[in-house]
Amino acid sequence: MSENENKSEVRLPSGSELVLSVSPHLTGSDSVRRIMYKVLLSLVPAAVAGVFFFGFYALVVMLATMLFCIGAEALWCKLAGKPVMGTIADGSAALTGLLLAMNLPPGVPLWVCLVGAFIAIWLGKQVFGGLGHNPFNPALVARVGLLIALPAIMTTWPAPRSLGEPEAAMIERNVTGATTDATSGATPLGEVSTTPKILDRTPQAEMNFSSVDSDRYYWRYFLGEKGGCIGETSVLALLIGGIMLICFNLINWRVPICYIGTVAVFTGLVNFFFPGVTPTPLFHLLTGGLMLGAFFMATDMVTSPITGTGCIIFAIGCGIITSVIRIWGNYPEGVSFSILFMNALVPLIDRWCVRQPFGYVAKREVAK
Amino acid sequence: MSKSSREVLSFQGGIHPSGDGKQLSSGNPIQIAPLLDRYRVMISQNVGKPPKPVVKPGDTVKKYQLLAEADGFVSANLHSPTSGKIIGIVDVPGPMGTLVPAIEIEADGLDEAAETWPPIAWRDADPADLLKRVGDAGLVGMGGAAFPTRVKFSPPPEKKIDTLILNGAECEPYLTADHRLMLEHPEKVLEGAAISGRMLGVSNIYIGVEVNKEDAIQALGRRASEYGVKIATLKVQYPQGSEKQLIMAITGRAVPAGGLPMDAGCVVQNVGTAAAVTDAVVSGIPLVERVTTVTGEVVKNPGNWMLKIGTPVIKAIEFAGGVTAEPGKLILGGPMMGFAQKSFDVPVSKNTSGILLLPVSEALTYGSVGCIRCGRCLEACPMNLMPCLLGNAVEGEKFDIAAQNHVMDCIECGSCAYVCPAHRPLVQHMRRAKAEIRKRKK
Amino acid sequence: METILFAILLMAVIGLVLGLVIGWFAKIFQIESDSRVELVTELLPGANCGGCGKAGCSDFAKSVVSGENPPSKCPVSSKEQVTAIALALGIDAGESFQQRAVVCCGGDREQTKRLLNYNGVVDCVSASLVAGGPKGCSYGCLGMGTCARKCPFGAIEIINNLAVVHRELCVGCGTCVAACPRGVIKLVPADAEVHVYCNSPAKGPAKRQVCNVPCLGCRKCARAFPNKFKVDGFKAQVNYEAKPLPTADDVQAVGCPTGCLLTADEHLKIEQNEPEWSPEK
Amino acid sequence: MKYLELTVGAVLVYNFVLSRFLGICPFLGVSKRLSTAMGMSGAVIFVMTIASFITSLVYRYLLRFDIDGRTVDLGFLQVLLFILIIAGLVQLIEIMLQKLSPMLYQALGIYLPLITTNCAVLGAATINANNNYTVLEATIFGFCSGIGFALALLLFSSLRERLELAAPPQAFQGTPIALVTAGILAMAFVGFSGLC
Repeated sequence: MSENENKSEVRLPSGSELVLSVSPHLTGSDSVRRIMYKVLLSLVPAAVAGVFFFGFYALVVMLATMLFCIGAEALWCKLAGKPVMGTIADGSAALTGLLLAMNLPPGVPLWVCLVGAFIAIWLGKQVFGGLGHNPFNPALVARVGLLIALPAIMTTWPAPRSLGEPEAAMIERNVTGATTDATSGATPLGEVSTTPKILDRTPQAEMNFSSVDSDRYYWRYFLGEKGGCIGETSVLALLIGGIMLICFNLINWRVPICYIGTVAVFTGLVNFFFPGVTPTPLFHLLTGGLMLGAFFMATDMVTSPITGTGCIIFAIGCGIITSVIRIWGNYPEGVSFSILFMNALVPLIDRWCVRQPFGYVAKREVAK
Repeated sequence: MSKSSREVLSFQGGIHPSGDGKQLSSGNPIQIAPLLDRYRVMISQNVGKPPKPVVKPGDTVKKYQLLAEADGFVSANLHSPTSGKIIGIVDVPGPMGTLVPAIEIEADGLDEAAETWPPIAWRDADPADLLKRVGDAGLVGMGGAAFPTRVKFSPPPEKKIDTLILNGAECEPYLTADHRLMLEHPEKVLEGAAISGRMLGVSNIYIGVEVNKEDAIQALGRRASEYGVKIATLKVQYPQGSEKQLIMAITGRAVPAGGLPMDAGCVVQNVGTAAAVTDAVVSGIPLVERVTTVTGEVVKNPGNWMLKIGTPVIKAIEFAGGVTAEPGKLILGGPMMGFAQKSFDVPVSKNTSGILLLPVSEALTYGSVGCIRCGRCLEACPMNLMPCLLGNAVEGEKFDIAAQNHVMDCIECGSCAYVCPAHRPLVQHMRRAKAEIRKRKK
Repeated sequence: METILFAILLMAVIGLVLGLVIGWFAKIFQIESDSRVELVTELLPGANCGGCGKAGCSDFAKSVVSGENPPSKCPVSSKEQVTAIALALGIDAGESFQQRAVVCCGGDREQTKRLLNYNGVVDCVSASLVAGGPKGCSYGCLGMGTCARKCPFGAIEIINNLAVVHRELCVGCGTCVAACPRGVIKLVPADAEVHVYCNSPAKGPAKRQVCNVPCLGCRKCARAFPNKFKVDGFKAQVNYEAKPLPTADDVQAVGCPTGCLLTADEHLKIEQNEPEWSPEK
Repeated sequence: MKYLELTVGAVLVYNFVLSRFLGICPFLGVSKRLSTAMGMSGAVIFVMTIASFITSLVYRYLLRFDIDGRTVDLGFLQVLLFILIIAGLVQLIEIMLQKLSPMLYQALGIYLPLITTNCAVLGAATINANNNYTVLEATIFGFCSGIGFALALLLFSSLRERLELAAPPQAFQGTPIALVTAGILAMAFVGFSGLC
């Protein structure tokens, strides 16, 4: 140890001051925090669209929910004796808050946001041990919890800003043609959800969806002029966000494609073989929370399978259940439920998709 | 199976470390290290049984003289790196962090060589003679594992070996020792390859080099056909130099899980070892020095040195001009698989491919965040394992789950920990799982 | 009246049919079970610690019933419990030999040089795999609590980065001995009071460099009580086969220069109350 | 179509565990390991199917019959008889399991005999009776209810196995976290409401 004297100007430290750690001694530049902030960034276009179509109050809801989530996380960490700042700085609470806000109706009272934030952070995440351990997407747990507990508030939809043409008022018409209060309407999916069950379908029950499902409206749905949750309004903005996610290499592009594709194929088949039961696939793709769910919810790293194959099974399962609930269920929208249900299936999917380690195929061949 | 020379080969998985630090030393020719007045030659420099010392305190030895004799089949001879007096057997900090016995030699400054062995005309020689010479010279794998070369070249007769692969991938960031060796002494490497081929009775010889060493590929390419060696250009991808991945990339064969390269009909040898084979057979000198990269952002003059075994690391750093800023971590080997040290007195051994100093700012790499199941480690794992799951199992001390998920197949390349955004010490988890499972098997 | 008759009849018939079917099934699927195994299992502590060398308490019960092991092989059961098992089976209890674990290291945070910058998993096994662990002494207790986590009886506490056994809780099952990567923990006779709190076979000066309380191998203890202590290389050891075993008075009489020769109670007291204890003070 | 409705209803919409909240005891008790959960699921499917079949036979043909033009109504015996039959069936399973799979028998422990008084099985029998299902319908319903129970149990036990590696705060370890999980799972099943 006495040989540590050195001729150069900078002295070498003594050996015991060196850092000891296991290999590798290099690390990639990405971190959990960066991932969270990148996802937040990708949500910005959709958030902007939400504010554009639903006004300033949507921004208030989003900011408040994020703040409440951060507060809930801080409170939990304080109570549990975990480092508060370190946990909040990873951005996961803010991300959960924004995702939750995007899944809330634009006119939701702020106390609902508060309740939702606590459900998401406490029941959805922290009781399981915090980030990484939660089997269910916290934002969806909160959204579904609120939807079941407060159905009236959670299905009150303020009308979006009209893109200028008088026909845009169609959103405010329900199927019977009666116009409703200008400030509350229904989502396009809500309009078609009073369809019959396929199981005992009668000819009378066949519906005409033309009031909401028509070529004229597709563009508007695409741009975002439709009733619904804050974040799901503009398909265009969500697509931009989704492409950002793919470019950031944060999600597997196959997941949204499989999810959306499955919904398209499933609803297409039903539409083809049982005409009048459900609107066209394009309608299904452009309405509701499908895009938000496919790009931002089903791709959540923590609550989706770890293997690529598993993710595809997961996405297809989500697609089927979403379509089934949309077409035949009581709820007009099935994205949240389907992702939550598939979250529960993740451990089983992970089991099925165990990878064959390198060299095992060869071993079997040798054994032959 | 043979590919055209410019086809760039690779394997599944792996990573592409950014800023690999090779530019620090890749342009600096190999320098001969000045003579020191004292060397501490660790007795155990090979996998297997340590050799038995054959010198006593007070003996005078010459360079290349035998210091310790191989004890058993899996063992290797040890020779004196210089001439001088034996002081005795002392405890030195070993590369694994424990104190290990070493033979301390006081150099007399003459560096007087003992008589060397006669050269062998290897093209017509009996492979057994060549093998014996390789054993006498104390050759071990110089890439890192330090497996006695004689043992590696004596595969059991039921394993048919048809391919010899020379590992010149040097996929570890920062290290350039093999690169310089191939560039400056291509004929030595190629001749060593041919001799090794002769020993194994194999004519199908490849030398795999990553494409970032274009000059080395050129240098080797000029003479390769003389020695009947084919050059395989490999993609720059870590861990390209791992035996199993190298065999996969070059021959397309998968070494069966739990198996050795010879189960796929291959023998893999480091280029440094090949050069040492040439030295032993053609020049008749044993292995007492090696090319080592001394590098790092904080090292004043990073470069490649021909270091005698037994040189303390601190002296090697002095050869490189010392440091320009305080280092935070000392690593023997490369940054991906090398070992962090807690002392600067560790001596250089036959398998020290690099001495790397990392600045304080890069020394702390691991965090305490949990797995977020992003699945990047699955993509990175060259062995197709599920590192995140294994890590979680070990954190929960569920070693049976780890065993079921093939933790024993992990090659500890560190790709998973490199890509992990939560910066989990996954390799440490793997090692612990292996240790616990081995303990349980007993 | 009729209804009641029918009801009784129905119940009777169904009961009869079910009874017959069950009886028939019981015959087909009959298995021989030894009720004594269950009895012994119930009498055992049920900690499944594996101290007996079997996979668990029920496995051990099987081996007791089959005569493979005497009941006293269970390290956890008290003498009374062992006698109860022996009585229940009508066999000999076997020689009882109670053991306790002792962590043979006094190198707590203050006494032994620690390497400051360990960056990795807080677990002894994991840490010992990184350059031999972040402690100056490569034989001493790492103090990361792997043994404390594994102890089924909660008998090990980490105080000042050092594992300390609470003797009143320890039953001598040996789980910690298997868990420790350094082999610092040893099983000693339960009535042994005095231990050498050093595990390093290294040379005296080398130990001195990294630790304030090493055994220097000075032989003072062995000279004072040649039958109670022995020195093996550079490390003294208590001769646990000595009768009588060394006592607190003997420790006083020896006057160990570094203070690594202590009674267990004293050692615990030092760690609990005087973190900066050193023999000079 | 009717049978499809029956199936979807029993498996998803009116899932015994997550929608009707019946059979919670084994649901929590044997869901720690996926393998035991599978064994339990098999046992419950078997008992439910056979019990539904037999009880509906008994209900339709033995509890109410005409004799000499008069109707004898033994409806008051319903619960008693059902429990008797289920108890007998469970006993059979127990005897078989003890012989065929002692490991599973050990793992199921007390929960196996408890199927006897398991509200799910009795519930299936009673629902059959209340809805006046035919013997075929009842059997299908019993089987599908068993499948629904198995689905819930499998999902839950795989989740619990994953949670075993999670690090919840001490106060939530074990059953509390399992109950939270079960609650969220039940919320997910609400989505299926209205399918039939």
